[in-house]
Amino acid sequence: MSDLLASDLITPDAGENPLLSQPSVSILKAAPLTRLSLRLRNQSVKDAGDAFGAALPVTPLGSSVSDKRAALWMGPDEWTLLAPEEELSAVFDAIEAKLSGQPHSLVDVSDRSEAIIVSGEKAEWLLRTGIFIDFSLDAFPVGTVTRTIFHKAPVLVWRTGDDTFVIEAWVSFMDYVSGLLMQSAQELEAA
Amino acid sequence: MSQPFRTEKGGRIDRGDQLTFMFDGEQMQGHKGDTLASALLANGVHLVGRSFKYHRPRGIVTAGSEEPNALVGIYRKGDQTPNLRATQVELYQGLEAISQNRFPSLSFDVGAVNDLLSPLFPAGFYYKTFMWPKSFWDRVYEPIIRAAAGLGRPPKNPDHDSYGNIYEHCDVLIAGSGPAGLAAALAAAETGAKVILCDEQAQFGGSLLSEANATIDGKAAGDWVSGTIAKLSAMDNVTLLNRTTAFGYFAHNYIALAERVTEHMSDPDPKLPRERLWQVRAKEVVIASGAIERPMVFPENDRPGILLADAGRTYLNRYGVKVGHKVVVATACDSAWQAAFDLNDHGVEVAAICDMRETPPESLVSIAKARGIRVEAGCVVTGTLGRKRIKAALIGRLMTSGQVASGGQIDCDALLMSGGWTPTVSLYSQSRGKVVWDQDKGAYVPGVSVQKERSVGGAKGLYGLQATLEDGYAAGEQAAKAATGKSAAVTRAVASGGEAGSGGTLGAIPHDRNPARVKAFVDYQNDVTAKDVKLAVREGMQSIEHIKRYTTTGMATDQGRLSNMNALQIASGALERPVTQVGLTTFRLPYTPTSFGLFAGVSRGDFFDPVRKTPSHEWAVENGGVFEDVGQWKRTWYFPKSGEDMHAAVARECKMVRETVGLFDASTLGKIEVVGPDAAEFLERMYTNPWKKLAPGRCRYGLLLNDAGFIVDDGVMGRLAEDRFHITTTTGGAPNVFATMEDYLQTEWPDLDVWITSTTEQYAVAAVQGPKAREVIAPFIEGIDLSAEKLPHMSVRECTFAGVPCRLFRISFTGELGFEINVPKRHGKMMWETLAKEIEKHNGVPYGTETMHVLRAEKGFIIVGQDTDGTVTPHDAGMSWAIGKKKHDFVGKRGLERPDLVAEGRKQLVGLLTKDPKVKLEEGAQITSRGAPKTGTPAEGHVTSSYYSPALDRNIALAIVKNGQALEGKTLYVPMPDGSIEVEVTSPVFYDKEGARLNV
Amino acid sequence: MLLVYCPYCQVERPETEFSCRGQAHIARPADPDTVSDEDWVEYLYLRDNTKGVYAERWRHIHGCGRFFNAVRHTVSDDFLAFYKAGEPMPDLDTLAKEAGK
Amino acid sequence: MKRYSFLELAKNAFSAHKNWGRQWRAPEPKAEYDVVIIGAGGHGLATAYYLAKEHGIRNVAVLEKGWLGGGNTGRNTTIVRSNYLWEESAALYNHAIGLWQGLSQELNYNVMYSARGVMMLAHTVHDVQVAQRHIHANRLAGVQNEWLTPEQAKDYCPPLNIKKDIRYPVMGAALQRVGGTARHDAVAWGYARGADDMGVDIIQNCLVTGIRRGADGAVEGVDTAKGFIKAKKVGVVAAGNTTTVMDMAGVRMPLESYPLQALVSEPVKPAFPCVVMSNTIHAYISQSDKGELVIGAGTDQFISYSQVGGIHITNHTIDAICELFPHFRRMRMLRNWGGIVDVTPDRSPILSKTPVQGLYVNCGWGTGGFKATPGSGHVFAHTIAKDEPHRINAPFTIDRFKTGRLIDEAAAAAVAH
Repeated sequence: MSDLLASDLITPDAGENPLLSQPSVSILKAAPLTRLSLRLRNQSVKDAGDAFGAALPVTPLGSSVSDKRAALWMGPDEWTLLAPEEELSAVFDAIEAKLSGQPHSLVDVSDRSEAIIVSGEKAEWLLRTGIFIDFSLDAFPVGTVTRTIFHKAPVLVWRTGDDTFVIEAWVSFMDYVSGLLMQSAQELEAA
Repeated sequence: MSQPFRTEKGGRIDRGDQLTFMFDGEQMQGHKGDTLASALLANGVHLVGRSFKYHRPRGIVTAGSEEPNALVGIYRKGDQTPNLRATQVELYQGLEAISQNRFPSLSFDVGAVNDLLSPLFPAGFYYKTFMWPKSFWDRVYEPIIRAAAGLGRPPKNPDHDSYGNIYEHCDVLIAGSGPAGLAAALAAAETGAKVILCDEQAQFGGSLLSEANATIDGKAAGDWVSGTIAKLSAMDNVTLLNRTTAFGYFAHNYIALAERVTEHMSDPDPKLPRERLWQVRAKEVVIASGAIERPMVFPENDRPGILLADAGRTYLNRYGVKVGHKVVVATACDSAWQAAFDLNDHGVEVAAICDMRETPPESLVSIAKARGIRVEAGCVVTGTLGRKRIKAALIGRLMTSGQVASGGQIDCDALLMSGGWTPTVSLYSQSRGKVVWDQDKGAYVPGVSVQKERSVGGAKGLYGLQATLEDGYAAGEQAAKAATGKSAAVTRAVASGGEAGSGGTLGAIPHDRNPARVKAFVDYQNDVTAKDVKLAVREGMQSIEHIKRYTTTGMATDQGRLSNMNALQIASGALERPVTQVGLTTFRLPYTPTSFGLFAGVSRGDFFDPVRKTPSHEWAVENGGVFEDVGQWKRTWYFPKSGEDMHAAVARECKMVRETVGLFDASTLGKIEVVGPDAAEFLERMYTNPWKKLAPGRCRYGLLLNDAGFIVDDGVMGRLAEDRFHITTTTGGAPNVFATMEDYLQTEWPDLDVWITSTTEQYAVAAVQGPKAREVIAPFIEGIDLSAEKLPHMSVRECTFAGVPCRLFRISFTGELGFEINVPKRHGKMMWETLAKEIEKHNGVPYGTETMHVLRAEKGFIIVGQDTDGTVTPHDAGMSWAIGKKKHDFVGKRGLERPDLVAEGRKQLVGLLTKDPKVKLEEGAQITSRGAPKTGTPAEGHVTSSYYSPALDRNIALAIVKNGQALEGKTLYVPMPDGSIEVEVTSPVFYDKEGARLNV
Repeated sequence: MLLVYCPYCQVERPETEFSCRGQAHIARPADPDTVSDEDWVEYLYLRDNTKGVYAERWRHIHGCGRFFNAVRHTVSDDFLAFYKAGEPMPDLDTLAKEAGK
Repeated sequence: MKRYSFLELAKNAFSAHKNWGRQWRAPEPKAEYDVVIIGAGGHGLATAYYLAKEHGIRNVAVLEKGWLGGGNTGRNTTIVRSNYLWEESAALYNHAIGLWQGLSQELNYNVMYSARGVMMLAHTVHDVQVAQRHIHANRLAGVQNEWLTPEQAKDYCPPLNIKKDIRYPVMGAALQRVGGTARHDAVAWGYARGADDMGVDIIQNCLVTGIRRGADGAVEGVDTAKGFIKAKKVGVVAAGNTTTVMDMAGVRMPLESYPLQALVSEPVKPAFPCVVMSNTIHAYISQSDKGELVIGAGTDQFISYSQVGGIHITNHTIDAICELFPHFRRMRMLRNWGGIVDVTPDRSPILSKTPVQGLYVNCGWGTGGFKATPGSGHVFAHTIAKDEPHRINAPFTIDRFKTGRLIDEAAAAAVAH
């Protein structure tokens, strides 16, 4: 269900062809998004969530998704807020207004990273060719989000479904990340 | 000839599938399921290689990965992979193998002369000679030694195969699929635990695959294996990995596995990786690596045709190959007798069983007698005849005196030997466990577990089929329980037959031969004899590590798995100390040799390290830009026009920037957004400069030190609001600056209400520099007044560029009127192309990093890391002005007060002008106070930057010089190979000293 | 590759997600001006470099980004404790005894 | 001592090598020595050798907790070079090169010093600037070092990949022709044999448990597994364990001990003529006389006394090697091991008196101590004998970290391998 809610936010970029489409796994470039990095103290968590439109998760590696909004736990005082591209200033201003007077930092990082959607029964296997994390559903349930390392590049991994992952990387790392994923998937086509 | 040594029936090979292969150019036949070794033996080929030092003819000794002799080169795609073990190479149609370390041919090898000269080459001989004349070592002796040494020839061409990687987590990892490993897997899997079972061989089953007599649950051992594997492979919680070697056991139960994916295929799909590295984090590990048989150290124990008894049995029962027609079995333990009986069952004549023991078990003796096999008890082999193949064994009788009486000779074409069994403790040892000596077993066995692992069966010296199965089941259950807390009732299989034998011997076998004349090999591959080990001891080598290094025993490609225990016993005898006081060399990873490609994995070419590009990259490529690597970034170095070399291009770019306007991609500079009520206070503490009074909308150059007081980074800080700064760092320094800031923020000043966010990749940045800069950007900037009054030098504004949000800095690293436009990255390409078109209207140019360096040098602006090197203070760099005098503290303030940092005679940044303006100094060139200095003269400093300056039409340089600031106007020298260059010390600012061009 | 527990993310992750920043609980002198050269060297460069149980700083640089402290035995490389920045250093001898080291 | 020679070898061949004498004794410790050296690695043994040979101090004991030469001496990648940036460093390492050149004859023990050349690759504009600065500084200091174009580098080392299409193309190299390799065990054994011959007692399996100081604070001797040993002068040459030993005397050291890995391939016929190092992509490689490719990896990020490093370090080293030498991809790793290296804040060694009278320390060689073995022992022996540093090691004090007078090879972007 988190899959559904995320999917109206993280959508394949209409203009783009799939980076990879195999029966068992596909990689799609995601459309641009509003991304905000929010830092604040505990007492401001609720206000910020109200202003944003999705509660800020406080459980480590957690995410909360509501209509056109997603709040991702990045650290004990750090969240990444996702919203549709066109709502940048609306969301930004709403939070600033609500938090004025409360110590916080809200920074637009919409263009810092790009996202791809890796899905299919082999998606989890494909990620494990470069990420040393146990992606079994009990260890990494749907909704889990984390930063980690993919081979030599920092990435963000957000599981939005049993077989669906959103992978974000800073823009200049995305060629490396998507390129290696595509290369590693080649053996799946082997006889 | 067609496989004269193949049995009529039996074995696990596919007799219906005949394969053709080549060995040293000779065509032969084998079957699917063969290894190269078994196929060669089926064709009667024992001689497969030459030894390392003496080039003695050598044959196949084992049937496993511990093989010391049968190392071959395998050809594929016109290149060869050296040193592969024929005992591990699976046969495929068209396989091409060559023998190694011989010239011109395997049967006639001129290197064999070394064998005759061997009296001159005892252990460590090379430490004692080759010292005269002095110059001869690396010119004469060493090249000869190097050419003689080495086994196979290295590959010649780049490897086109790919290598895969997979990270895996599991509850129980089981290394080895013999009886103990399979039982452990069954027991663990039944509990639902996530299990990985791996085995280095093509087929699971280990010793069971060579078992012809024993049965499990009434089935033949081999059938039970097949049934068990079928059962396990049907379970989702089990991963079965054959052809997969657990080669490394690291901290925190991290195990590395090497899976050979395509090596056994004659024509693999190129999409498949050749090998795959499995990096496994296991909650529990079961080490079921079994035990290997020990050779016997008797004279001439290295003739082709001499094999381990269990190898003979394996070739017979698993591969349907007879190692000979007439076989002598030499043993000190029971297990070899079964080999004799199995061979006998297949019609091989067993000429004799020579057992060292005075009274071998009657049970065995009676069976032998019944089969009419000659049994010699208390009998040893004292030598062998034959050169390229054993012809006969000399035997001797052990007398109570300990002497040996000659016992004549027995003709044979093969000899099987067994000195007993050695548990394979490599993985346990790698797990940092300490092995302990077991006197009864005469072996080192695993001691207490240091990590979460259990050794089972042969790996801990436990033998006998039933006992081994029991041990495996128990270990599997315990491991699963420990990992998951779950347990399950497992129906345990029952075996009959395969009882544990007894007996075994260590060290050299006594004989009646002239010790000076004979060689009894301890380490086959490295040609180490019992004599060598004794010599090492005689020369004062007491630690087994010294003996190993001096004789090289145990340093061959089997890492001493065959030789260590015998060497240890011989050393202990010579030292007259118990084995335990001689010590054991540690087993190091990898368990067996492992491809470099496997470790390198996908990191090759563009994937060796991420290639980071800026939004102008494509445009730069299309416009002939030349790139340089700066960290992981590709930056445009310069934009040559057709026919231009770098010098011409840079000169043109510099000229045009100062005359009209230039466009530069500054996107790679680090950017950090510092936000929060304490933003100014934080910068106050991090940077040398004062920040609190900086008004919103203004910028200031900032200098960052480490707490030792030396310059580590610099940048421009723009204040967007009371509580918001947009600051920049150097390209290379960005990650470290960010990490350093987080460090101070989180661990020293957690009370500050401020947060930092990296925005390096949020913005694309275009620097527009030059007299026409304002005219170039004006058409696209909306929302602000660009006039000098409203937007003075060192200002920042938020506005729009061509309709997209933008942060506009009025700053200059060139000394010209300049702007840096930051737009969200997705608009970077548009911004660059828009400006690139616009500057053309003004005869402007795009310029690269080299021109940027020249222009800043003309202005005396430093590049951190080029004009500073981690030993330079702000005072040294002539930037005392950047230090907030009234500040109570900032990072580096205290460090700056240390004695040597305030001492006289520090090296300081200056400008240098060569007396001859056409002479360009070399960067890094040294500086002296006198010309033509004597060697050893201390340098006064060195040239940090040097360029031709189009603006001054002469060469200029920056340098770090002792007391430099006081030397302005003085003459110094730059000594070069062809004489010294005269230079005059000047101010580092060469152009527009008063900065008039900035404030327009 | 060590397995490190992040007390903020509350998960074990491979060492490659972390950066080790040396001995823990070395505070930068609050008032550097009053610190002697000897004490400044102590802060800058002198570390216990203990062969045994050692408290050190780690940062989950490719995770939550937080600094935290860990107690590790520098011979076995086993971790004996993880705790958040600002929390007091546990008694190392006690930890050593519990771990039987 | 029976001198080694080919003739001697031939003679012994006829007596089946039964008459070779011990290369060194296995003595029990005496009650007192003039000097006790803690650590029988190459540096410690060389120190004892030169104490006896150059300063006539023969009543010397070298105490070793394990077997002689068993620490970093027997675990390193045997690279010898002296093309360091700072005059102080260049002088020290070049002093060693001078001694290397006659060492086999000096010790009558073939240490196989092989001046096959050490080539340090430059992959970026910054690398080139750093290399050029080294070359100019070295020339003035009288240290041989020269610049090679990529083509010249490939001529010198044919396996080198100088194609422009690799991730970090080779832009050139600094070559020190007198650099090369030596046989690490032979260095320890040669010095041990030479020192022993002059009366030095080398006492193995003798762990030092304490350093005793008198009322005046001066050194009185050391407690060991074999009892108390009196000595007015104690030299600590304990590499990775220096901190532990110096703590016994109450002296804090600016050191951290890291696991450093190295590895060898299976032996193959000659495939690699020289030594190649790359600081930018972190790899160095040569081929031993036995035919093994000898490859140095990096250190782990945390201190450890385990002598075992992480596999990710190995991976990063081998991917760099395979990038520069793509045909080595099918070669196979035979052995991988680790040592414990003691690293100072400025990556330069400490060869110095200490605040404690009679206590001297030789440490902080980091990842590059082997090459300095003869020079280090030579000047350290001088420091102990004369109770004052030799001109060459005078700058390598402990005090420099307080004053800030660092000899910072790291800052100058030359990682000391």
